Amino acid sequence: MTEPESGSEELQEQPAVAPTEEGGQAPVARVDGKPVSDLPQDLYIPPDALAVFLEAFEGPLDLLLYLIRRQNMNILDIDVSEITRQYMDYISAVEAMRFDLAAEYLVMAATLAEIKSRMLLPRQEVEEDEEDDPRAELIRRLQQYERFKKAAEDVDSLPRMERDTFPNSAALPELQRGDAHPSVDLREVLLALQGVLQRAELFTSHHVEKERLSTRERMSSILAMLPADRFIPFESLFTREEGRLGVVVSFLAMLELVKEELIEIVQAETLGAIHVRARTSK
Amino acid sequence: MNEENLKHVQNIVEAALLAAGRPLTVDQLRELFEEHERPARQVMEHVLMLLEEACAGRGFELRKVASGYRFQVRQDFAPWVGRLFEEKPQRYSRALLETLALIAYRQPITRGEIEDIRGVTVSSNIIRTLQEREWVRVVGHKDVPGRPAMYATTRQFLDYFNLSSLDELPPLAEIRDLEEIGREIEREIQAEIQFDSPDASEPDDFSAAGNEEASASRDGSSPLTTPDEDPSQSNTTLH
Amino acid sequence: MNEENLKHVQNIVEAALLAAGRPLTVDQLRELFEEHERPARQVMEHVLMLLEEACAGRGFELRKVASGYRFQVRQDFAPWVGRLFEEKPQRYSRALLETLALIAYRQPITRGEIEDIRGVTVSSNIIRTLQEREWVRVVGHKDVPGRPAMYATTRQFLDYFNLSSLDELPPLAEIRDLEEIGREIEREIQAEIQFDSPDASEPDDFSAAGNEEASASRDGSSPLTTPDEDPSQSNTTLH
Repeated sequence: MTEPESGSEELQEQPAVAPTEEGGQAPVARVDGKPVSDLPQDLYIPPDALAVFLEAFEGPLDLLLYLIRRQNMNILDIDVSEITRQYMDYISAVEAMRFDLAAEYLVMAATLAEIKSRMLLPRQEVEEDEEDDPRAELIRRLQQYERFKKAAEDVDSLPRMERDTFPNSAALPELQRGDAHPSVDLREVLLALQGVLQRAELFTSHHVEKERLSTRERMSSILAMLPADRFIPFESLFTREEGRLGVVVSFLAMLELVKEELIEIVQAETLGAIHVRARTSK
Repeated sequence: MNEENLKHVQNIVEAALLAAGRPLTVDQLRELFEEHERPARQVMEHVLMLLEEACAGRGFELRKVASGYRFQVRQDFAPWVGRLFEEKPQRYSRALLETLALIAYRQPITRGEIEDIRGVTVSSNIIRTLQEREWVRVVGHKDVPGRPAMYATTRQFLDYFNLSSLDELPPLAEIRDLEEIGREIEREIQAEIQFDSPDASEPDDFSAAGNEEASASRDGSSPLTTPDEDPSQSNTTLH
Repeated sequence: MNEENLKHVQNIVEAALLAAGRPLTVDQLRELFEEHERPARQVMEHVLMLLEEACAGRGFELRKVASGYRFQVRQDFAPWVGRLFEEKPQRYSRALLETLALIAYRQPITRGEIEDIRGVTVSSNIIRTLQEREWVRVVGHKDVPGRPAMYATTRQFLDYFNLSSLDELPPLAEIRDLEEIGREIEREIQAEIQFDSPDASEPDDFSAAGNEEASASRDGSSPLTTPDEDPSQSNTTLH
């Protein structure tokens, strides 16, 4: 299995748990190995700690949620002034030493500042607020984010493979080779033959005639029966049970084989035993 | 089908699931039988139930996941079984889990939409990791400028997290009634305007008052109801 | 160790053997337990015996092999389990079918002779496939330069195509007729279109004639009994 995340994201893993816990018992960060369980109220934050601290958050919404929780506030009743002050303090401190602060944090800072300033101003028209209430929008976003932050934790706690369960298997018994061959319809063979015949007629003067198939088949079987290295008795190539027709077919097949010089028939003396041998090798 | 036959089918199913080492569907299991002996779907489902019962009190269990049925180690024994494998189970970063959760609960969803909700950019690494694990795939492109890819979760995702369908995901926390919140805010603002006292302490007061009311309104209401509640709806009812 | 503890160890061992996917030794199994709870060797062997007994009458069994213990699917279920691993067979190429047809009709035949008739070379793959399928075998070598192998069909070939002997293959003449009939049908259709006379009697007449011819040419012998196996029949009854 491969690490899915870059090293920096692994870094986020450890401290990230902290903000979700109320009361700040768990360390939010570690500085030089020492846990930093809560950020000092006077906002003196060791520069290194702050860097790690910010990395622990999945963005400005996550940081805001943390600040709200720390104040024991309900999302719905954010004290915008207080949260804005804290947020600004954090990010200005980070900015002071880190130049690559993500743009998202700065955008959020601007949004908070705008909300704060609006809240301070006397309201002129109700309609205007209804259509464009920046605080409501912020609340909506925080709520959405909080939902999915929780959903991510839920997904993480689902029993999963390789951690909570493992697939089971057992060794296979000896398997018979199944019939994995393609199936063929005799008609396909015939159609193929038809194609060959057509082409054969076009290309050559080959004559593929109607054959006595029984003879050709018998030719094959006689060849298969004959040893190449020795003679066997002529009679042994006939099967009595096949009757007269069978004998004729076998005889014709042997004549054909002789003609094609595939077998050799010898008779040592007149009226003596006839022997057959294949002229082919196997 | 008599009891003996059922037992026979049950043993074959057990053997096949262990031989496969991956989930098999009811139909895949039925296909193992030749036509003349093939059990009906209901029979197969009954056999799977018997098989599940037969695992009671043992080291493994029969589990239905998205791709079918599989045997797996009971969670109780995972700590011991885990020692078989040198690699420790992987931990996933919050960024990855949040992205995964958004895709799971909000699919199909574009990267931009994920970023809107998370408030940060989603790294390409995360998307790639999720795709490489085959938990997430592109299911299309949204018909907006740039035609961004829309992501959805896969069967493998469900299999990995022991789910048979997305319905089995833990329900998504319900958004508190924003319409009501909107009205509260409005009331507060009205009050502020009436008293016309733009004092710096006002927002604090406002907030404190809101606090009480909101917690009251939340009392007794279950925060977890429907798993899939459209945020755009709450959005429109806000104003 | 009391019975409850034994059962606990048994379940862990069962789960581990099923999850490992490889044989585990007694010591490897003992290593799964932390030192303070680790069962003695004798206990572990006893547990393995219990486990073996627990598999009686099930789809799998505990086996001791050279490298340890493993669960194995019972041999009895191999026929069903084997179907899990069957690959979907592909279709044979036209070249292969042509080669097979030539061997069937012209046996014993050499590769060179097949090539002469087909007008193209015959790949060794085709011959090998036919031999592996046991439809074709070498019955000897022709006594000409190079001593080429002569091929013939086998008993299995006849069995597969439900023939009791090669006699039952349709005679070559009929195959040609078949082609003729096909052309005639085409002509008929063309004529019909040209004269624009959708008269139902015409095709019927033709088809009856075709049938007669086909049965006549077969000379009372019936190489192909069922109608759907006979291409000439299906051709003539097309209308």
